[in-house]
Amino acid sequence: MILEVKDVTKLFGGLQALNHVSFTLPEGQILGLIGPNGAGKTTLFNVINGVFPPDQGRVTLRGEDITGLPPYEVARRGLARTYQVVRPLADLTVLENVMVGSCFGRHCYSLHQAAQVAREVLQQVGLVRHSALPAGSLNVAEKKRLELARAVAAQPYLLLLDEVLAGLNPSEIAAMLDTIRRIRDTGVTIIMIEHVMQAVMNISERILVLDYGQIIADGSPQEVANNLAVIEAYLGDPKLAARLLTG
Amino acid sequence: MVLNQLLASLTDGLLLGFVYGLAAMGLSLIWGVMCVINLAHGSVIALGMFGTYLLFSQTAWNPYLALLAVAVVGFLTGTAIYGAAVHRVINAPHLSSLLATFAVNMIFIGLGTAIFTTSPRNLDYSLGSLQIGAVIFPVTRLIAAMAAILLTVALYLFLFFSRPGKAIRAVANNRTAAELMGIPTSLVLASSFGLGTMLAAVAGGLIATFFPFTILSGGPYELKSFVICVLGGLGNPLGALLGGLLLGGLEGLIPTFMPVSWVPTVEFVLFVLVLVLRPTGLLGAR
Amino acid sequence: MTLWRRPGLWIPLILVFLWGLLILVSGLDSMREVTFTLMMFATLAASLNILLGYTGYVSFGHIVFFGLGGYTGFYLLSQRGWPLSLAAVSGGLLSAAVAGLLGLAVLRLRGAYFALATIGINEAARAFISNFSPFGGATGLFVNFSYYQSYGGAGRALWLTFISLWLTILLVTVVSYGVKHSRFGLGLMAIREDEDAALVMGVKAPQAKTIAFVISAFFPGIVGTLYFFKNGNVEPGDAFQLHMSIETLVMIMLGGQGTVSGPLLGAVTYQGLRGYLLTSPLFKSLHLAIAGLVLLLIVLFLPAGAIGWLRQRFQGLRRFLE
Amino acid sequence: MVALGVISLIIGVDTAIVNAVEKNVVIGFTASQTGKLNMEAMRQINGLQLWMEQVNAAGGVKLPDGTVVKFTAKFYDDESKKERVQELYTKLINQDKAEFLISPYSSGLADAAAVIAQQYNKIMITAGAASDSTYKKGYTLVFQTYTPASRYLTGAVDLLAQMDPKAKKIAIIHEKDKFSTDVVNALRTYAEGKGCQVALLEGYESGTTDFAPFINKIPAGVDAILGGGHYADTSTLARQLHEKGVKAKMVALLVAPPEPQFAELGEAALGVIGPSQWEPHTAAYNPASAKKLNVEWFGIGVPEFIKAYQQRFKEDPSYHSAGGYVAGLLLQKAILASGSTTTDKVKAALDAMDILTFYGRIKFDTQKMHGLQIAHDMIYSQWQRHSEGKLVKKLVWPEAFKTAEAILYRK
Repeated sequence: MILEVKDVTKLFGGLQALNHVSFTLPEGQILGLIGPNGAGKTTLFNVINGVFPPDQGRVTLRGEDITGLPPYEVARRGLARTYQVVRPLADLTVLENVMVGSCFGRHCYSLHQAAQVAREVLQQVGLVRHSALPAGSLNVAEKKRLELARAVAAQPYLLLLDEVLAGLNPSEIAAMLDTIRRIRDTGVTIIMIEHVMQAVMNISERILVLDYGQIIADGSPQEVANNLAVIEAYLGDPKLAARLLTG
Repeated sequence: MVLNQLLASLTDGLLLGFVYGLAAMGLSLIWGVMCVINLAHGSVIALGMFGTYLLFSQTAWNPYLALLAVAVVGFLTGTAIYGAAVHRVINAPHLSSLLATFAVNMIFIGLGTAIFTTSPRNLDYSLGSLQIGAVIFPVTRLIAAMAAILLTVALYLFLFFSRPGKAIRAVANNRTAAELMGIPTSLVLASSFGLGTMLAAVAGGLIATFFPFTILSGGPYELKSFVICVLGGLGNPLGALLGGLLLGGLEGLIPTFMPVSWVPTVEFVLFVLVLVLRPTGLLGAR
Repeated sequence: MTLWRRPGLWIPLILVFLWGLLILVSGLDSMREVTFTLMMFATLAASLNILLGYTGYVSFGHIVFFGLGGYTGFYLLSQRGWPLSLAAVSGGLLSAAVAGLLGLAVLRLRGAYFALATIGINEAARAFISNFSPFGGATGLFVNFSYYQSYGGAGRALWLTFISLWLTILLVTVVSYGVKHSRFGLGLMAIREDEDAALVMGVKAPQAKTIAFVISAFFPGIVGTLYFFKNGNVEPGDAFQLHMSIETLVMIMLGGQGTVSGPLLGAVTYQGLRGYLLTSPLFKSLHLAIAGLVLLLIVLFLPAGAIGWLRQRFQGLRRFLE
Repeated sequence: MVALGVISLIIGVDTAIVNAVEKNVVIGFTASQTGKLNMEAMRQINGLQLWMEQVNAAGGVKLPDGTVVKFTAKFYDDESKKERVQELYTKLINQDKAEFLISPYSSGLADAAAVIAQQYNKIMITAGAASDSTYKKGYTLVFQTYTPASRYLTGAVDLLAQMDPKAKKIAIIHEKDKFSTDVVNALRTYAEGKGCQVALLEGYESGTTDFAPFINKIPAGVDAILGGGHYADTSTLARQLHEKGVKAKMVALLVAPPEPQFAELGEAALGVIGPSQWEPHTAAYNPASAKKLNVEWFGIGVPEFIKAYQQRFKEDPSYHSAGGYVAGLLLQKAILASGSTTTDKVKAALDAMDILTFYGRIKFDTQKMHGLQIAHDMIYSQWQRHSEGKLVKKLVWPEAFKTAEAILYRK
């Protein structure tokens, strides 16, 4: 198992953001994490990578307990993530952005090595001709790719992707999915939060559904799509529910 | 004996605390609305002092009447500062607005030095002293404290019960949302800056009725305002009055137990501790 | 990489070296004094830039390290008879140590809160030192004029302080460049751009920030010792002047924050301008207002500073102007 | 005109020499034109300015070799800050070719300047740098016009003893700067030596405006309140002592009370005593008393000085004005006596100097504390109410200068 989340609970004030969440993840999978808005998906990411310590429960990465470790320690143990809202280091160049990922990721590369890794990754995500531009000057799709490149450059065991498809047009989505698959093929395990249902159903080997901080379904895309509890959870959002059933 | 001293010290400290609080309120309001630390605060206080002084000595206005004029001019000056220096950098990193307001500070002090020199001035105005038991204090200080309370109440009523006041609070809460709801945010920001500046200028004018001053005098009050704002919660204008009282109280209390020269050490260590341990302020508002 | 392939380093280095050499060879005392003031502020600005420009933390209390380090160094040489070089380095080390301790606490604060805390620290230090009797309390410490005899007379001593400062500014330039072009520096710049994102990417931000703070505090300690040695005395009022801190910020803005040569250029321009305005009969009384106006225009219309602007405007210059 | 005539007589300018070589001597200094010490410094500049105008108008100083020395002043604003003092003095010496220097106003600034003066072998007259510590540092070219800080307030203790022999309890509130601390340290030792009890000793930061915490700490039954610092803070202290209704037999404060402007405090000035380097009413300084003391009389007379100063600056001179004037006068006398403008010869003349001027007697220590002023006396003045109700300054101590008996502050 690359990741074990056991009985994780997180409270914000009185609000139960995560309620006894437990699941395990074997190596090499793409796991889709879905659920209505406010279900606690991003909070789960934040707990896993150490932004917030959980109030209760444990997180284990490759057999090592990482509960409560600060995010930079978690990153060094081989976990990288992207943000839902892109956060490029605007005044640094695209190359430097990616170098930050590789320098401080799993391998602690020197600047020289990091630059090499960064160039390879930029090649992979198709940003190499923008290397010398300030990251702030990219468009949204490019920023999304940059975000992904930074995470990949850390050469993580486990990659958390938070809505990397949001805001992209269909052809951009196709290209991005292709990139994600290629990353998976290099042996990286991936958890992705996604609202573009068709895409997530398509790419994931397994889907986890979160509602009100609880896991309400866990299984293959088909199983989840036909799960009554899931449909109920999305009933407040009938369009989504419909899409889910046809997906 | 010690009790008398304590009583006298506390009275002095608290009376002064109201005025310090008023000055800090201006700083806190501006921070609360637009997250800008106004480094021209001190020079505005000094200009308030000079405004009152000039009206009093040149036109023989009663200083308290002069304060009204100072308030109006202070408000206009504030909106002008906002328009000239702050508006362009309101969304830039903190350093930009800090330096922009500091530049305004330099301009004010530079011009003030050229015009008024740095000789100390005295507002030669006295209403005598009041004695209650063993405690003696000048009446001007009492009036200043009352004026500070009055202004705080007025500010509270304005912010919570008037339309423009509500607009200010809306902008403070969420500028983008307020803009979308049709509130003219730039106007609101400018007038908040004006209001903050006005409070500082009036506080300066009040201080001038009992302390001598030079064009450089604003600096120490600005530092005190920082301490007060942090004690009362930065961005919480009404907390500033309580912060002022707290500071005034400390300034009255500490000298009873140790040499007065240790007061600033205690004050600033407390300031840093509160910032680090409780950045929302001792009074925990917000 | 060999030195000549790094023009961003050797251009400022050679310029500063030649500048000092020129003064040294000319032997002109008044030039030396003017240059001392310029180099002093340039060193302060370059050291603050490591925290401000690379890490993005705005410190208004940088001068506290000038004061504390200077006091310590001056104490060691005047009361304990240490030689200047040792005392100066010790002053720098003390400042660095203090920064290390303070950093752990105050670097948790961000943005304006950090800026305010640094003001508080400076004022607290000043108030404390003026009550601290081993450092002479409010009246400070002094050396006898005959003390300079051991350096071959006051004239030689002043040249010695100048040369020491010259070496210090060369060192700070190298360190500033070294930090910027290191893995550590990349981490700092990531913190500057987005601290939370940097943390998640694996940058040990609390540690990195503290180290940056420590490095930036080391140099003012040295400069402080040299300055007070040259003055022959130190008083709390001279050691912790908030306005010097803020002027240093202004210099960095002027030249360009986050660049190697920007703070140097900014300091020389600002202090040069001020020195001129101060002694010119025409602007004497208006120098502060004019300096303020210049600063305002820069903040509003040229926020990247001179070097930053050149780098943005002429991409080809990037390699040469760091 | 009268004044000019007097001067030319005294200096002995021979207007018959027309073909004399004229030499222009630059006197350089920095002054706190802006900043916290600006009030005191401006008066001092005025005084020096007046001396220079008079000496030049009278045809300068004539040397034995026929050279006529005239003076110009070159000065910069030091903003009351130490940052640039050394740079500016080096500039004065090297670029402006200043041959003689006058110190910046306060002791801290003067110390920084002294390093430069001594290094370049230039004589520096200190006016306003009263702190004793400057003269413990082994300078050989720094000469003090003022009575040193250690003797500023000791006379007040003697006066107190004379006013009421039983008054022994004193409170000291002083500015925490070099000068005031030097004053107070000497005062404390002296007072305790005379059997006084120092019931309160508190220092305040420069620039303090709120003295309530200090005043509240004054114990009941104190006989005298002594201390202060520089003009701005001391006048405030006096004002707040009055507002707070503090009772004491004597209030003696530094620097501010002798300034004419102090009268603006009105009631609060009444009864406040101030040690002064010089007072306009010091009739004791005249050629006759010089003869009695068996020293040489030099320069302008007291009434002439006052008149000339009033005409030129439209204000009354204070001791800072006199200090500025006498700084120039000393140089003039030393140049005249040595017949030269070279540092070594003028220094020798200053070392040997023992004269009486309108400002008082001048003689310098030539031993351990070289340059320290040892002959000049402090005068204590007090603000009293004139018969017409106006506030006037009366000299109350020492005996020889008395124009009135000291009154009690408030009991």
